[in-house]
Amino acid sequence: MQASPCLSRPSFRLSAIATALALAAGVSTSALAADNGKYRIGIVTFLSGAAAGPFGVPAANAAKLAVEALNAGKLPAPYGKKGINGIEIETVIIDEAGGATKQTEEFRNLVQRQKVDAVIGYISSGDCIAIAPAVEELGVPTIFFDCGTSKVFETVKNPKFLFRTGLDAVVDNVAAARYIAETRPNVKTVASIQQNYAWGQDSWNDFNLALKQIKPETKVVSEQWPKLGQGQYGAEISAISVSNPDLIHSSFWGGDMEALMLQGGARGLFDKSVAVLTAGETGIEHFKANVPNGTVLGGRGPFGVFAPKNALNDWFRPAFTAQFKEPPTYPAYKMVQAILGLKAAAEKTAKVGAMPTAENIVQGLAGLTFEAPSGTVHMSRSKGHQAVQSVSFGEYQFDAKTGKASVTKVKTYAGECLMPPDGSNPADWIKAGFPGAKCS
Amino acid sequence: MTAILETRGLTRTFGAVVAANDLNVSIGQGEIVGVIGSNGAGKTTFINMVTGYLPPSSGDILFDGQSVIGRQPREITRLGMARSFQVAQLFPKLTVLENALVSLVAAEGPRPSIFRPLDTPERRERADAIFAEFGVTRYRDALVSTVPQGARKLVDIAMALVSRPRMLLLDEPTSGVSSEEKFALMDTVIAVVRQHGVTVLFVEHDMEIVARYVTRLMAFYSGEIIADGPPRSVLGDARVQELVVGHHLDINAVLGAAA
Amino acid sequence: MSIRNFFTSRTEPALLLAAVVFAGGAWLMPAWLAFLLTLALAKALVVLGVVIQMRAGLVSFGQALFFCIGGYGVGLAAQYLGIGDAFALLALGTVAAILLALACGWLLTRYREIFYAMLTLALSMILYGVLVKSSALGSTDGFNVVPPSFLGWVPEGDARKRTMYLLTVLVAAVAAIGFHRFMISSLGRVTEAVRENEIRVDFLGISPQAVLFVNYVVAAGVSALGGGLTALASGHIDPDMAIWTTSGEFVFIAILGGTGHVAAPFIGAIVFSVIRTFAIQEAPHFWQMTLGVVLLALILFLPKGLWSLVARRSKKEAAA
Amino acid sequence: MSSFFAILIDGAIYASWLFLVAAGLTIIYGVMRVLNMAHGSFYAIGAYSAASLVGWYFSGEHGNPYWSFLLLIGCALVAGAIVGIIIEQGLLRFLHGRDEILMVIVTYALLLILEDVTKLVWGVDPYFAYQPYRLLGQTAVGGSLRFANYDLVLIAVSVLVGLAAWFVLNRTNKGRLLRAVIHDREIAVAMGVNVNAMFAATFAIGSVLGALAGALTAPAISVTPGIGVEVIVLAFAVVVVGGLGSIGGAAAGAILVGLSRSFAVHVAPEFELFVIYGVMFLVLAIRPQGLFGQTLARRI
Repeated sequence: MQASPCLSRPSFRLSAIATALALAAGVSTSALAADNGKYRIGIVTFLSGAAAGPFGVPAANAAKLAVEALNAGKLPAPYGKKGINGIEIETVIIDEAGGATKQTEEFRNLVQRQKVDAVIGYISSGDCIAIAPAVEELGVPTIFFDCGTSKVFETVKNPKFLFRTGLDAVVDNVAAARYIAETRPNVKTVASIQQNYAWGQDSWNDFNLALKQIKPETKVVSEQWPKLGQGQYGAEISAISVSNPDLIHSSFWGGDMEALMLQGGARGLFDKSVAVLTAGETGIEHFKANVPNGTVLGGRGPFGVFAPKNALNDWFRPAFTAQFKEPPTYPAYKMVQAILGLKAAAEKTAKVGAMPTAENIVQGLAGLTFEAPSGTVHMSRSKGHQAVQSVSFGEYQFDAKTGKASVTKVKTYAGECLMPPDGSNPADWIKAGFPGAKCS
Repeated sequence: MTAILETRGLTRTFGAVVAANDLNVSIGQGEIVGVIGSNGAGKTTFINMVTGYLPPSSGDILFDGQSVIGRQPREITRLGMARSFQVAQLFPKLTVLENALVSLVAAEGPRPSIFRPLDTPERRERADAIFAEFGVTRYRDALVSTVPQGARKLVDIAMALVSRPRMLLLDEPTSGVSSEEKFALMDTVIAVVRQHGVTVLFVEHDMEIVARYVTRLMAFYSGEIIADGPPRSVLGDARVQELVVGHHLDINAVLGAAA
Repeated sequence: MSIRNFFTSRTEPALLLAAVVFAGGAWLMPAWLAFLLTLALAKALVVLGVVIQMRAGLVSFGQALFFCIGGYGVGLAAQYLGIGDAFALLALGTVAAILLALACGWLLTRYREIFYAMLTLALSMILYGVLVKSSALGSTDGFNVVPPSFLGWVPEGDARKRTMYLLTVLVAAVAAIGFHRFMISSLGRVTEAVRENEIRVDFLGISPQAVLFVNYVVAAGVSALGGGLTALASGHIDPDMAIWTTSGEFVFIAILGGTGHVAAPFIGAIVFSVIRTFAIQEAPHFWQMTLGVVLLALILFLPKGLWSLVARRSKKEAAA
Repeated sequence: MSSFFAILIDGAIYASWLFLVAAGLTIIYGVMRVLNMAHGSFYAIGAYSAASLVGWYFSGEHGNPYWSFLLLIGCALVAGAIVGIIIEQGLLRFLHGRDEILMVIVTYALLLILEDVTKLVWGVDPYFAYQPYRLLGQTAVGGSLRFANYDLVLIAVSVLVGLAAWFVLNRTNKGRLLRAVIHDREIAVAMGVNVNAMFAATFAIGSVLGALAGALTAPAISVTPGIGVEVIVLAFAVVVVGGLGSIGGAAAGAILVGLSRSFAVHVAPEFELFVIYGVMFLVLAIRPQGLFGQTLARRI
């Protein structure tokens, strides 16, 4: 019977084919991942999809720039030593696109097949949450450089190998609320427009709670939830316009954010309402005159245009701008920060000139204070695994004559003022009135 | 003789077209009834309504004294009325044997097993017997799509008969079959149905076939039955010759050729 | 019952042998490969669900619905009911999916072709939307699934992933044998007849919709099993499990493997996973293009999928 | 009251965009029975070529800014036609008459490939062509509600495209031939219609429409990777709701989905995510062939 599924002989071959394939795969890579005496870092960021342009590729570029400069020993002090602890760095870059399940698989492949010594990566919060337990299981030092979920150290309560050198999104929104309260005391009505997924939902929740806490008289007049990547915000803009808010809060990022600003600007949405964009910094080079001056922007930390003047920033900003024809935005800063944290940790604990072990890295990085282009980073939360840094907000300023964009009226809030104590739920902490926050 | 199939005031319209107009038919057990009529006369519409494929606009259909209006084709099949199709309705990418096996398993009941295999020695044996009866054994393992038209029609009819129906409706059994093959095909079919005492109604264009095999003939014209009776009288009817056959028919020649 | 009768064909001992080889490999192969195979086999179960429907002539662009239900069933039961046993969790997820399939099946099996595809897609996207709006379940971030116990035993360290792999091989082997029997069963073969000519099946006395319904429910069950295994193995679930591109991937693998044999989805899933992981490694910027080219080449040159390579060789041998 | 007008106008704008996106898809399906997943890529290619060309136009002194509208349309015509003809002649030609679902997979593979090809050509950095969008100014509709005139013009463009399609299909000889192919391909072939040429032309027209949708959208968005994938399911939903292969259906589907979504955004924004799938599910549950689809009873 021709169409019958009971073909007998080939079935025996099925196992042979599958094993042969798998073996071939195994052999071919173990040869690739031969120990070449270099320090291998796996870099995972978005190389495709909507997050590639604003986040993934700037971060990957920053990694390339930093690793090349480190290998050439061209960085200013205290990072003048070549590579990591004198050992040349090699990177393995992987695309973060494709979802959390795929990323857990690829994380294992990085560690077990490609034999990387450390991993730096992950922009998506879902990926971070999914990867976190695997990090501890496989015991490879891993630094989350960007993802903003507050649940990372809820997922892994006693981290050993897992670190985050960036801040979570709670601090962004607490800082945004404080900035608004200080600079726009007259705000009475607030509208929200968020991408309809975890980031947008959490961001609005935290901002709304914090603003209610600081300015109890504010009222929410509209909440809009367009889907991620929608691109067309006509109806949402109308709905917000009709509600006449004083303030529009949005955690939009990347192309969606820029589209919202273009469409809203062309329809006069921001003539009477000021927008606060917690992830607005990545758009600063694209906004031009389309975004009104006075729009409040955040950079998820002291990054990009908010970065302070120091020797490292004096090297990084011009070098990046020269190589990639655009100034570095916050994802680029955060990537360099993670790499420098790794280097600082290794050089603190490893024997001079020796290949740093996983133990070296985790001992060195826990509780470490190190320098980055964004200033001093303290790994002082979550048992020394979570960075504490200040967060800045400022107003967008575009000079039509020079065509240059900048931020003015910058206010910087210390980490201690924005972060809940270890182990407490951020929402409860905000509702309780920020107990223990130290604001200057 | 009790009626196995009876229709009362059966009517079907397609928009302004009346494909069946107040048809009152009664067919007795064991009759072999032929249906003739030009294209669009309502022959296939009649079969489609009787077998549940097409709901009538009004009227009633009784099979074995029981109304079958609103029943699905599968239910009517289970009551004992099977049919074949103008264009053989088979499973083209399955082999002839597999086609037969499927119809055998269908004849066993409406819920095929999800555990026991379709292909059992018992069913194969039965299938082989059917192939022998219909003379299609040599196509047994060929894909239906590769089998000649005549053999396909035979398989189509054989599959209808697998369920041991009490009545069989054949929609143009010889259309698409070469003139050399058509008598052999009909001989086979009629021998089988006679053997099992199956009542047959068949639609046919070929007057020689009609004349040779039927015991009763109905002529359809524009949704109505214009003549019903023994083939000699129907074929001899002037209106039938004008409206259905389209030319003068030498009845004796036709019947003589058939005999 | 003699051994010969017990194995209704030689496919079954072959599948068992393959399972034994895979299981034995657990101690030989590198850990990453075992993990890759765990996910690939779990995915193959979902693809098996797609293939079952393809045999009926229906292409589901929403099989991720049941993949996701299976995953969330496992995750929610572990999180909120405190169930820790892998078998109990998988059973729960599967039962949940079957119940949902029983509810939706009667509507969906009235549709064919592209309408079936789009309706199944719509259903899975509605689940996606519900999950995205469920902040308590972590919205798009999803949540993690704690490592399960196995009949009271809680493996630690390396043994944990290996046990998970062995469980997946076991479930896959049982499912493969079960589905092989299903595919050659009376209903399984009538399913092909429905694809070929629904009207005739109806006139033979069988309801085509009922046949499709059984296939739909069975496919839902096996897909949920795949989702549950994926959740247990990767330790994470999120709404992306239900999004249409996930379903697209399952259809992709089904075409890649072919629909001619129960082993085809497994071959397809393993080959797909291997190609993808090396495409990601060797061409991190262009892995999608690599996948697309491979798929196009397969459609053009191997229209019946990878399985036809195996089948073709065996026919040549048979002739020789 | 202003909410009511806002819902109507927003719905109309969104519907006109949806129609532009879906029209090419439904034409290609109607004639070729190919449900083209790569339609999203045509949209993306149109958007990218428009954004890069308009960006270049405004980066220097190139005269009257209003010429940029012609640029938008022109590059959509050129880019869409080139890509469409390459794909049709280079690949799909060899697959005519294959199973519909298989063609979905083929075009899915094309989508994967074209996604990376656009990345190769344009990179991942965003492209902007905002000048035409701002050029036309805004119109106030009572109180604080203002609309970009560009969006209002889009409604007119969309209506024009719809009318043009109707005119070509119903009032020209070529169009009648095309309808003959849609209606019954076998008879059309028997009548001597050159189906291959017809297919090539249809595919080119479909891809030009896809590119046009992208090009006309480009001024209002930041053109980034992934924008094509987002529109596919939307376009699918619209054509399925309207009835596959029918231009009128695409228009009806676009209006229904557009108004529903606009209503949800204004009245119950929490449900915006479900609207499109909800509408699709409901319409198909009630009318399995879509609003304007025809059921073809099988002749037995």
